[in-house]
Order: sequence, then C-alpha cells, then structure tokens
Amino acid sequence: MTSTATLNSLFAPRSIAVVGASNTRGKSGATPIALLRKQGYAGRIHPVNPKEHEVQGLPCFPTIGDIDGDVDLAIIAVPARFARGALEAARPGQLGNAVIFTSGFAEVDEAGRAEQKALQALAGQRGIRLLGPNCLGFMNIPQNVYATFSPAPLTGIVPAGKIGMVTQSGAFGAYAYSMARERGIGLSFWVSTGNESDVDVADCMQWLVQDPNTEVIMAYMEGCQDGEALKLALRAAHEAGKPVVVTKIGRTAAGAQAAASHTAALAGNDAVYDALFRQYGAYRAHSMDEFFTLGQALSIWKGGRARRSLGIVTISGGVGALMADEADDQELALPPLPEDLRRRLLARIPFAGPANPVDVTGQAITDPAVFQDTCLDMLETGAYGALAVFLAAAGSSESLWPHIEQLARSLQARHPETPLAICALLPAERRRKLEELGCMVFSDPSDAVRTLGATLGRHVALPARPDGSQADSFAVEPGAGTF
Amino acid sequence: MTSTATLNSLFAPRSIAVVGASNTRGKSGATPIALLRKQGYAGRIHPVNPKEHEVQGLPCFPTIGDIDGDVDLAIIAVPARFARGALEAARPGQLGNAVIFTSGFAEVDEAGRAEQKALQALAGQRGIRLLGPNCLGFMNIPQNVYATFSPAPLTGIVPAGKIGMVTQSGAFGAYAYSMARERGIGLSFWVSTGNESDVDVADCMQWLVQDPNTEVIMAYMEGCQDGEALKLALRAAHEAGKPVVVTKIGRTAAGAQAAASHTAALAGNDAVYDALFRQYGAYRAHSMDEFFTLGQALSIWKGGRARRSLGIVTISGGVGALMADEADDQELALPPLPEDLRRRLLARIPFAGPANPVDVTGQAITDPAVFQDTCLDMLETGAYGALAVFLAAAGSSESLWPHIEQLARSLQARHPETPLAICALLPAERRRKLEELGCMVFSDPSDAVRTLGATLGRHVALPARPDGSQADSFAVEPGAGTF
Amino acid sequence: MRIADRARTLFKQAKQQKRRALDEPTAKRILDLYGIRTPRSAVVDGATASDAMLRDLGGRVVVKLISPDVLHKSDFGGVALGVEDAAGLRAAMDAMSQRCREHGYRVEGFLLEEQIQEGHEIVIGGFQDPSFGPVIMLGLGGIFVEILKDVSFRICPITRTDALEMLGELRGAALLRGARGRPPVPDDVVTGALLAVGGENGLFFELADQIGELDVNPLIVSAQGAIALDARVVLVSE
Amino acid sequence: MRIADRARTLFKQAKQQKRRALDEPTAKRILDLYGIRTPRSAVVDGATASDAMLRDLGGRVVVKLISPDVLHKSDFGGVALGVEDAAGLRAAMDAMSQRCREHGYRVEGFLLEEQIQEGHEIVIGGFQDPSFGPVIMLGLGGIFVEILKDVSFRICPITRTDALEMLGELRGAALLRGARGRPPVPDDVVTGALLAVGGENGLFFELADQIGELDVNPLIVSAQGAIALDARVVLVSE
Repeated sequence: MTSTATLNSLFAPRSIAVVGASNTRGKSGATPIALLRKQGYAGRIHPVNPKEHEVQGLPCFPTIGDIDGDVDLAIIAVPARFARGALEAARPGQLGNAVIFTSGFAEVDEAGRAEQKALQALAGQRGIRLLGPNCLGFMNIPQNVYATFSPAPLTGIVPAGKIGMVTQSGAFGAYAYSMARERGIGLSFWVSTGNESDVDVADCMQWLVQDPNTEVIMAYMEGCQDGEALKLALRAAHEAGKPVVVTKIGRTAAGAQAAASHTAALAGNDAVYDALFRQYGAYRAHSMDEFFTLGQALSIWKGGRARRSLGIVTISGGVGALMADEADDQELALPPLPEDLRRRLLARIPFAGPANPVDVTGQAITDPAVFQDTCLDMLETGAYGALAVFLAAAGSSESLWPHIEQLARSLQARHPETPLAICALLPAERRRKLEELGCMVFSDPSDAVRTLGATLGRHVALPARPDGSQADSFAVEPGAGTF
Repeated sequence: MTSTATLNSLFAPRSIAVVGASNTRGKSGATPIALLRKQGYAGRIHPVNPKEHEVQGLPCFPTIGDIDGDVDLAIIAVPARFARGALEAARPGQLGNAVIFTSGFAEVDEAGRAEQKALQALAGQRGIRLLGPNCLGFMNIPQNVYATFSPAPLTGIVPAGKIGMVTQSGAFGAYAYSMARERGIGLSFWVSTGNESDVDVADCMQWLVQDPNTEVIMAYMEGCQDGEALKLALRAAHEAGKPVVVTKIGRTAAGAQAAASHTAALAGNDAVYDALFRQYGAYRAHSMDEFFTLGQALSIWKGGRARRSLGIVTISGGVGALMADEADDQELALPPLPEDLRRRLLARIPFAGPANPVDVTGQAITDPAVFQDTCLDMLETGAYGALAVFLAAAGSSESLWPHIEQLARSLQARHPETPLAICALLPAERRRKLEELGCMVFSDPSDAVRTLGATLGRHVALPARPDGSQADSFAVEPGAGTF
Repeated sequence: MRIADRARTLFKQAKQQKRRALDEPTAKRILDLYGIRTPRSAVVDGATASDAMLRDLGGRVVVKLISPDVLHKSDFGGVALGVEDAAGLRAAMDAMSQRCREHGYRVEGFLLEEQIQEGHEIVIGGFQDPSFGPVIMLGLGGIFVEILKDVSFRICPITRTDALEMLGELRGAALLRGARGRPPVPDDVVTGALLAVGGENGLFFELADQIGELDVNPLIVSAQGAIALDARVVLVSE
Repeated sequence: MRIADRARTLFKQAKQQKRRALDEPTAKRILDLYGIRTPRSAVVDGATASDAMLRDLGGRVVVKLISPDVLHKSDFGGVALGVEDAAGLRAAMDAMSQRCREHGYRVEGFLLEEQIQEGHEIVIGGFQDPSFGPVIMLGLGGIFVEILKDVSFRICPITRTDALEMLGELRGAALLRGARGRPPVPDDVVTGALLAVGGENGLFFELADQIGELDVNPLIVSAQGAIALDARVVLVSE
C-alpha cells in the first residue's frame, strides 16, 4: 500500500509538531521534545498545546494550523477523543505525517475501532500517513529523530549502528532497545507500529531496505493483515542482501491464544509463518536472547552460502567436545584435518589434539601464533565453511591479545568470505575491535556454533516475482537454519 | 573410594608447600603463592625450590622434607619427571595431600600412564591423597585457599557464594570461573580434577555435599570411571537437598568422538547419562549459558515439587505471548484467572488483559501496586505453582523500584514455597537485592520460563539405598526437566 | 484449450451443481490434467487386445470378467493379475470366455483396471491461509501425520528447492529413501508431485481462486511414479 | 527354591552347554519365572477337557488336531479358534475325532495353543553399561525403534516412577493410550513389564551377573496384559 519514498518525510522529517506538548517530565508530550533537543535534532520543533505559551523553552502553538509553514510530522500525544481534532486543525496540505501515541482505539473496544476508522478516513482524505495509534513511535538514530515517548532512551542512548528494529509491540520494543544498549549493539532505526492503522511492519521493513544506514533488520511481529506486502518486504530485504531476524509470537497454542487476546491482528497459523520465513530467507528467533544473538552475528557476517562444515580450534579439548556436540545438533559437518596438517601441528605441539575439534592445548599461551597458523592452514584446505575458535580464559590475557587481533586480520584479508567466530570473554572495546575486523564474538561457545548452524549454507529459492524477473536458484544443502 | 572427612585436609589445609615455587610472575609455581598471599590465606605457606632461598618474600626450602612439621597440602608445579621425587622427599607421614598441576601423564602416552601409576602407588603407600595430575587445582573461596595456577583469579576474584563448582577440564573450569565473575555469581568452591588418578568428580561432589558453604553443585564431566561412586554422590546431594547441575560432553556422536580423543575416561553411552541425571535428580545443561542460568536460579530456588503451572504477569501483551509460547514448549500449564479476579483487575485497569498471561498494561507505571496485588491474588487461588513477572523497560524506573522490592518481600513472606521469576534489566545491586529476597532474576523472559520448566514439579524416586534405607517416593507429574 | 481453462470448466460445472466439493471422479480428472496420475480403468468387449490399450492403463492391468452369471469372480477364475502385454491380455480374455462357454454363462465384457505398484503412502494437502494464500502440506501416511504430526508446509508457489526441503524436513523421510529394506522412492517422484500441486504451474496455485482445500490422500509413490488413489477438492466459499 | 535360584540353575546349564545365549524356550522360562507371560501350549489326548486346562493356557485357545493322516488341517476342519471353556473344548475335540473316524484317520491328540489377544508391539531391551551396570530400554515396535529412535532408557533398578516416565517419554505413547482408535493399553501393563525386567526384583537387576544383553521383542501389550512372543538373553562374557 506504500511507496517507501513517501515514508521519508515521516521517518526523516524536517519539522515536527508535538501535540499535547508538556513541561512535565515523563509525560508522553514532554519526552519527545526533551529527547529531540537533548540529542540535537536538526529540524524545527513546534510544541502544540492551547494551554501553554512556551514548552521546554520553545514557543507553543494552540493548534497545528497555527504553525507557519508545512509540518512534516505531527506527534499526537493527546487523549484518543482529541486525536482526530488535532489533525483536523492542520491546514489542508500542511501536514504530511502523524505518529499517534494514544491508546484507546481498535485495541480496546467497538467505539475505539470506530474512532480509529474515522481517523484513517480523515488521514486518507488529507493525504496524511499515520503511524499508530497505540504505539511508542520511532527513533531515526543517525538523524536524531526521537519521535517516541518510550522512557528507555532517557536512561541511556543506544549508539548509531547497522541494525534497524521494527516492533509491533511497544513494550517489547522498549525492552529490546534497553537490551541492545546493555549488549553494546548499535541501531540505525527503531520503530513501534502499534495498531497499524496505516504504516505496518512490512512498510517499515521496505523503508529499512532502502535506508543506507541499515544493514540488518530485526522485526517483532504479532500478526499480519497484509500477507502480500510482508512477502514483498521480505523479498526486497533478501534481494538487497539485508538479513531479517524475526520474532513472531503465537508459536504454540498457548502463545497464539495470548497473542490473539492482545492484538487485533490475526494470530494466523504458525506453521505458515515458519514456512514464510524459511522461504523468504528470514531467520526466526524464539527468544529475545536468540533475537539479539542472531541479529548481532548477522550484522557482522551476512550469512549466506558458505558450506555447512565447521572447523573448531580450541585451547581445551573439553570445550571442543561441547562445541562438537552442538555442531552435531546443528547438522554441521566437522571434516578432519588432512594428514600433513596433523603432522605439522603435532611437530609443533606434541600433546595437541589434531582432530577436528583441534585442541592446541594450553601450549598456545607460550606459542600464541599457533592459532593463526592453524586456522590459515585449515582454510587453505577449502574443507571448512566456517571457523570457531575458543580461547578459554586466555582471551583476557594481555600477551595473547595482539595475536587474536592478528588472527582476525589475516583471516579477514585472506578469507573474507569465511565467517570466523571467536569465543572469549572480552572487554567491550576489544570485542568491538574484533567485530570491526569481521569476527563474530560470543561468550558462550555453544551459542557460536548454534549461530553458525542457523546461518551457514542457507539457500533461498524464491519463486519469480510477479513482474516476471528471475528467481534466485541455488543448489540445495539440507539442514540449515535449525536455530 | 573416599571418605569425605579425609578430604578436609586436602580442601581446607592448614599448611601448604609449593614445590617448584617461583618468583616469575605467571609461572605455575608463582601464581598460587601470589594468590594465597593476596587473598589472605590464614595457614602457613612454604615455597619449595632447591635453587631459591626466598620466593615472593617467603623462606624457600630445598625439598618438602626440609620443612619443619607436617604439611597438609603440597602443590606440585614441577615437570612430570620430577613430580614423584618431590613427594618421595617428604618424610613418611609428613604429607597428607598433593595437587599435581603437571601435565604429561596418562593424557599423553604409555610412558605417562606408567609414571602416573607409579605416582599413585607411591601416594597409596604413603597415604597421600592426590588431586590431578594435569589439573588446574582448586580454590576454597571462603577460606582463601587458592591452590591453582589458573590465571582467571588474577584478573579478578569471584566473591564467596553458595555454588560449588567441580570440573574435569581445567580450561572449562577457568572459563566458567570468569563467566561467574562476569555474571556476578559467587562461588563457595572451585576444583578441577584433571586426570583423576585419585580424587574424582564424585569425591569432590561428596565433599561439597557436606560443605556447609555450598548449597548448589555445578559439575562438568567428560566421562566417569566409577559409576557407583557417581551414583552415590548424586544420591547424597539429592538427599541433602543440594541441586546438582551437570554439563556432560559427548552428547552426540561428534561430541563423543571429540571427548574420547581428549580424555582417557570412557565417553560412555550418552543416553545412559541422561537417564542417570534424570533418575538421580541432577539437571543437565547443554551449554555454558544454560549451565549458569540453571545454577544461578537453583541457588535461589532449590527446585522441587511445586506444581507445573505458571502464572504470567506482564506489562506487555506481546511479551506475555512470547512467554506463553515457551510455557507451552515446557509443558507448563497456564491456568486462567478465576472470574472474580478478572473482574477485579478490569475494574482497576479497564484495558488490562485478564487472561493468563495477565497484561496489566503500561497503566502499571501509574498504578505500580497492581503487580503485587495481582500476584498475591493469583497465589491465593492455589492454582499457580510459580509466577513469572515481566516488567519491560519499567524495571529500570526509579519510581517502580520500591514496588518491585515490596512485591518480592510480600510474596516471600506469604508464599515462600512458590518461586517468583522477575524479568527485567536491573543494575547489579538491585538484582542482588531481589535475589536475596528469594527472586530469580532474568533478562530474557524466555529464559525465565525455560528455567521454571526445568525445575518445577521435578520428581525423583530413587530406588532404596543398598543399605536398605527407604527411597523417596513422590507422585508423578510428567514433563519436568525439558530444559 | 489450456489446462487451467479445462480445469475451470470442471469447477464451473461443479458450482452450477451447487457442490461444495468436487466429486471424486472430477477431482481425479483435475489431478490428471496437472500430471498426477490416478488409477485408470476401461471396459472392453474382448474382441481386440493391443499393447496400446495396456499402455493407456499404466502398462500392467488386472483383467476382470464381466458376467451377470458369475457371482464369485475369483473362485471362477474370472480375475487375472499382472497382465502386461497384448498376448497376455488376449490369453486371459480367451480363457475366461472359454470357461463361460463351458458353463453356459454370458460374457458382457472385461474390466481392465490399472494394477497399482506397491509403494509408500504419502499425503499432499493444501489450504488457503487468510494472510498468505495457498499453502501446501506434505506428510507420510498413517501414524506419521496423525500421531507424530510429521508434516511440512510451504506457501505457494513453491520451487524445486522448497519441495526438496519439505521432503527433507519429514522425520520419516528415511523410510521413503529405503530404510527398513523398503524399496526407495526417488526424491523426484515426491518433489514432482509437490510441484504439480504447489508449483508456479501447479494446480493449487493456478486454481487458487477456485480451490479452498485440497487433500490428495493417499498418494502412492514408488520408483514407478506417483499415483493418487483418492482426492478431495473443496471449492472456495463464495 | 527362590525364583532367582531357579533362574540361576538355568543359566548354569546354559554355561555348561557353552552357550553364549539362552535358547528361546529357556529365555521364555526366565521371563515366565519373573511374571512376564509367554504363549503357552499343551498336548492333550482328547479324553478330558476342563476349564482349569484352559486357564493354564491363558483362557482362550486354538485347538489343533494332531493326526499323521491329515495334511491340511484347516481344510479338514482340524483347527478351532477362540475356544474359551471346557464345553467348547470338548465339542471341538469331539467334532474333530468324529470327522477322523468318518475318514478312518488316526487321532494322536490335540495341540492347545494360547490364543494371543490383539495388542500393540513393544520392545523391552537391556544391556550392561560399563560404568553404570544394567540399563533398561523401552520402545514401540516397528518404525518407532528403527526409524524414529523413539526409545527411553533408565539405569536399573527402576522404580514405578521411572517406569511411568519411560512410557511418557515415548513420542508414540499416544498410540498405546488409544490414539487412532486402537484399543488403549493400561499404563500398568507396560510399567509392570518394565518392573518385572528392570525393577529391584526384576530379572535383569537380580540376574545382572548373568545377563549381558536382553531383548524382549515383541512384547504384545493389551488390556489383557503383556505377553512376550520372543526373547533373546545373552550371557555375560566370562
């Protein structure tokens, strides 16, 4: 229903009116103004409130219509019964978009549904795009557009990053925002779609597909009213090489019941969503931890066609076996080292375990170059689609660090197509350094293998687009994506 | 093979000799002395090294035999070929126990196996108990006994806590130690058993069963040479009400192969280990994250016979559905609220979702007592074996905090048998506060439900002890323990 | 006339008859149109026997005497199994005619029924998802679908990759691939049938505006191909 | 003599015969000793017929004529199914005797075989784990064990709780509990058999020093109880 171009003035507005503007800290009409100013939004901010002359130091207007010039975005933070009037007060053609924070619409009762329809009708007539109602708004982080009343950014801002996040549920979204901050993950964009009277999850995905700041899309869905639009959005993301991680609730009977009682959207047949995500190359996560683990990994390595075989190099035979267990669960092959490589390793470290998992033993502390040499040797064989390296507690050793960095650098230079997962407990800045060098970093070794299992050798063969352009057609390798 | 009383002088020694004592930072003969002194070990420390007169400021002896008086524990940090001689140099009856750090024994080759046997024979004759060889030693944390050369404690000490950790693999153990530190988990004890020439995982478990500082046992195993001893240890832990969390590698064919190539111990039939842990009431974890999530939860709520039904209270319908999905996976029932309770809730918050999951909506921010009132009402019905409460980003709200604390306090006072899991992103000190009040705290809501699924309504019906004492005999409730 | 047009004519007739589902012969004709075979049969008078007749019936037939005077055909020798060529067909019909003559029984003709190869039972289903349109399901027959819920879904149209993955997702796939000493079924037979239903030119995708629900059950698959013994096609509700 | 002692005598004999496994009749005698029934049979001369005889044979028998002159017993009427009481047994034997007299055939006696109730096939196995000793396994017959690896293990001795959990762990347990319209098997029948093998007084736990491997397959379970049609008992290697 949407051309994403038209969403630019919604998601990157040059001017914002806040209807229901407030001076009271914590009010939904106060938070966006505070955030926009604090974060340095470059456009114009117009508080609107007939009872105030000045809000947070800015001149305040009685209605939108009283503002000189066009308004790209109106944030509506007044009770439901006043929302429509607030839009009507704009001069025809003056207002491009509105974010309706207010709840009390279709999610509540028949009267709310009717009022939401009236709002949609008005917006349709006036050519105003609507986000919400009953939503937490959005944040365009690189452009400092904080059109939200979520308190999450007030306790700490998430840095700009490559991940765009779309969530239907505001509470899920706010929690996910805080989790991202705790995990040190940057975001390009964050939006909560609420009742989706106009702009829905698929629209936001389409916008993120064309957003140059976004490389990975993380989405939370409760239901879907327009299946074709969702298919098109997933296809567009796939074709743009932007991985999509989705949490879709209602997996089980109990969950579906809970979801249905929560949202007006159709809970749908969950097996169909599984099929949809699989066919369109989206990664489904079943918990928030998986959601982030996958999203973060895919922001570093975009998944894809590398073969489903894994080389494991560890400093501990025991943890190697733990990782081999997970590899087996994930149906990842563990090709043994060729004989010459085994001999070379044993000549260097006589007590090494030269199978796969390779155990370089604690000897690696005194001969730390063994990691890099072994990994490079292994990749030269062409037998390994990915490498996972477990550094044990040595990861925090000062003397080992330059070697880990060097390992990441060499692998990135010589085998940029091969994902490298490093398992270690690292301080945030070192973790970030390795991520910049293209390494995925995990603290739990099983997580590393599980994530590789979900992303390696995944093949998507979409049917031709309705317009007749060609479908991708990859060879098939079974077993991918059992995260 | 062991009476745990005899292990007291090993694990709580009054005097320690360090053979191979060194002044060189990072050497295996330097680290234990440094740690013992830094952490304030109260017993005597005797460096032993024929080449030194003083080590780290302490007088140094040429051999153990040169030390006046008895030595409870000798730490052997010299190459394998000198290890036996070091023990022989003790006067008969002088030495009670030895920890052999050195590798190069049975894990390496036939000669190593022979030397390990000779060491065992000597120790047997002299009545010396052996830990190792090829191990990282142990830490008795409340008593500040740091008989380890693991570098992990050098970068930061884990506080004293209720969890005793036993691991066969030193590298796994050191990594787990660091993970515990990162997660803010305290330990009562930490031991790495290595080649288990004498003291094995079962012996250490038995010791922890009688250790008053330990309430939960976390164990990592690669194999087991004495199945009966392991059964007895698990039984003793169960009868003492100390939950055991186990990670046992070799779950899959690939993992078993990796484990077998790593350890002399028998990898065994994995399904048999599954049966063993299930029958003896131990919790099996398949990854380090699970290992800690379970261990930490069980250190707060000891698992047990509460019914497998869950009440979910959230501030977000969407996350409630996510949790309901997980409850369904875990075969936890979600009994609906009785009609009077629904009515009461809707009278208070008209837009609330009064099913189970209960959605108190964002309204809870302005009426935060609703959490406590709803939770208490629900528990009064007797229908819920456990509660899980999702606070969303509101968890970090200052104004909500006193109410969360009050919630924990009231539930603890009125329903101490009912586990309460709170899902929120909390600063460490608040998390600790809630844990002290008996709440399990999770950041991932699915983790909370999964952990309750693994621990609720677990029934253990052991056969009678060989000595004829009575077996426990609980009623059966299916579906527990599918973590 | 295009296949889809011929199929639509059948749907139109069914709607005129106010049917909610196609009758079985019509449902089987739809399958046949889209390349999923159903068992064939023909009645012949016994005068001619040609290899072509047999080919039309799948190559291998059961010959059954039609006579109002014979009650128990088997006991009378009025059934011949595994007839594969014209000579065999002629011999079988001649022998039955001869026996009837001996007893003074009338011969009204012979029923030739395609003889189904032994194979595995699978189920291909389809339904309309309110959000995503036609969805195809694959399962193995019997306990696999009913007890183990061992089924796999895809949204139509499916590609060959999807079809292969659907097969691979079944826990019972090993059985189709020859476990327990059963003769293996080439993957192509199963994926071919899936594509004939759910592919871009498959019947469910092409006729998605006509078909509300679909159940091809059982579909017998073997090295010789796939053959549908029964099919239920429910019309979309207007 | 105690049950275990009687069983040990049988093992001793087998060892004297240098057997690696018990022969089938002996294996079945062991099961019988521990309360797992096996099909029974008896040869009678036709002179007497009592309810007690039938009870000993499980209550419901097949009666088969023994005569050197009758080749095809069924065709001759020399088999009677579902005989349940003395009167029925007498009538069946009298009728067969009468028929033989008419044809001048000799009657050497009658074979009474227990008639097995229809039921579900399950498998109970056992092996010695080098670390943990005797381990018992439960599975459903057929594809469940072979294709789906749908089996459950416990270390012996097992308690009733363990036995119930083992049953509950099987994905196919629903079948035993009446899914697909099959008659349900009470859980007690399965857990009773498990305890008879792996319980504290079960044969595998009591005779763990004798039995290296055990395979009761199939064990037919129904509302009427459990009956083992075959059993393999491998001796521990010395």
